[in-house]
Amino acid sequence: MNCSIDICAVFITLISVAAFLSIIRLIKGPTAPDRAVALDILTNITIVLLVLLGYFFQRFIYLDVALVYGVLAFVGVIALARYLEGGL
Amino acid sequence: MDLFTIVSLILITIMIIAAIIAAEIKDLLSAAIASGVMSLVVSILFYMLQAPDVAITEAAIGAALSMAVMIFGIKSTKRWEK
Amino acid sequence: MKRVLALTLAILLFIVFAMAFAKIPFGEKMSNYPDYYNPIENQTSNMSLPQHYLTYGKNDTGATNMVTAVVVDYRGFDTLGEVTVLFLASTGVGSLMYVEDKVKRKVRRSNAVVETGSKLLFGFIILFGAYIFIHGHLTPGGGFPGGAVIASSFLLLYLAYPKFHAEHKKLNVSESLAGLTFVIVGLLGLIIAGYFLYNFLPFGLPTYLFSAGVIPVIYVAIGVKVGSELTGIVDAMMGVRE
Amino acid sequence: MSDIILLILQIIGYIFISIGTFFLLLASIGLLRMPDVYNRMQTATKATTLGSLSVLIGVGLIDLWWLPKSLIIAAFIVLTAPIGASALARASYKHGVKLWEGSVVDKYKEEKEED
Repeated sequence: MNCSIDICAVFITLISVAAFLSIIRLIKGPTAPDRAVALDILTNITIVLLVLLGYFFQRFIYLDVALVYGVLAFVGVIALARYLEGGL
Repeated sequence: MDLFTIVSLILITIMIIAAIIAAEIKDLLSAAIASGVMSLVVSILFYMLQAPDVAITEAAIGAALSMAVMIFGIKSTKRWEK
Repeated sequence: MKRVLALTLAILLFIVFAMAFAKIPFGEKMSNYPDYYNPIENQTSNMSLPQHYLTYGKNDTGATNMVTAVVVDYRGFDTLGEVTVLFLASTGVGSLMYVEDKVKRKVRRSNAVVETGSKLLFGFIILFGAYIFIHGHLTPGGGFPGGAVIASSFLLLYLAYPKFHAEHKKLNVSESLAGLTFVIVGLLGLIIAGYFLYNFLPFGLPTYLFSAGVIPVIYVAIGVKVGSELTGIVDAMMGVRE
Repeated sequence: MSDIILLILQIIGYIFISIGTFFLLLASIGLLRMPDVYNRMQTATKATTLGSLSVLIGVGLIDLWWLPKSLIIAAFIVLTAPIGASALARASYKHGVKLWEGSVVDKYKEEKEED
């Protein structure tokens, strides 16, 4: 069991490197929609990180936090989109 | 230095970068997006510190409501900071 | 120059605060402190507060999630104050955003994908919020995140449909009923055992849904109250639309 | 016998997780390298949806007790990610973000001119 958790830590590190790569788009992004796309991708990466960290800690009930992001993440993106198209 | 420390260092770096963007940028909509990213990473850090109750509250507030409130504020004032 | 000065000052402040906070013994046994009298065990002990909660919490409250036990049972009166603060904030936003002559703004319709998707997902999101606050004593979460999730579902409908409006009367009624439930449960405890918010219902078995006495009842009340207050804030900030 | 089946399921789960990690890394590299908003949005939606779905299914296969809840999260990602992405793409078009100069087709504009 210990071995599998170590493999999990390697995956967690790789995914956090992916999060670091996508934060560069948040710095550079010429327009606001670019940054919104970076937020969208970071939300998905966050869900995956939360699930893998929950497996790393061996806590089943921690999955609820990932479920909150999975359910609610798109509401913020829709608010941004409605503001950008001038429909708020 | 184990992998867990490396992950926390990367996440803390991301959080600080997002906070600096939110404070410095002239486009207030981008500042709202950057503070949303900061709230995401703060939630992961609370989760790594074994505080899932705080993490779930941060997630529920920061995912939709706080960004919507900031956007309402931008809508009733101006988008660009002088 | 100014910016460099500010940055150095910030770094200095950070170092000072970090040195100060490094010396606080979070969660350690406070052996330097004198023993204190524990009224529940009827003896003196020098156990630190977190250790006391972790040792006696399950027997005292019956809740599996110790954070919930602290928030609703040990510090239940503070939670009543927090809910009142949220109510005051909601009232303040409502009175700030009030306009006498209701000018209706034209709002562009959203597209079909957003409309259909929000109609489909609205029920699921409300169900999930209810799950969070009903299972507050078993899993992470509780009244405040559950209420925020419910308010987010209403925010989704506000964003998708320009003509949607939550009815103020129903929001007020549900909010008042939830607050009333909280206070009545507290007063019943005062009548039965002499403490405000005394846990008078049977505890049941731990890790089951019907356990922990009055904690689920209070959390459902908090969830409904927070949800309707935050929905009221969203409604006030949206303004009058056509 | 059942131990062997569980071991095989675990190995399949690790393969799923590595596929998902690979796609998430690809998505973030694509977010950096793509030329305009619409191309970036394509990587942000498709690749990350595939990556997160396969990681969730992989975690569920490693520990079968986790499967129902991770499938629920996966179902919500499948339902919500396209809605947000399509709303964002349409909004950035209406906001006036230009297409990349190398793009060859703009169906939305053509349909508007036909109407």
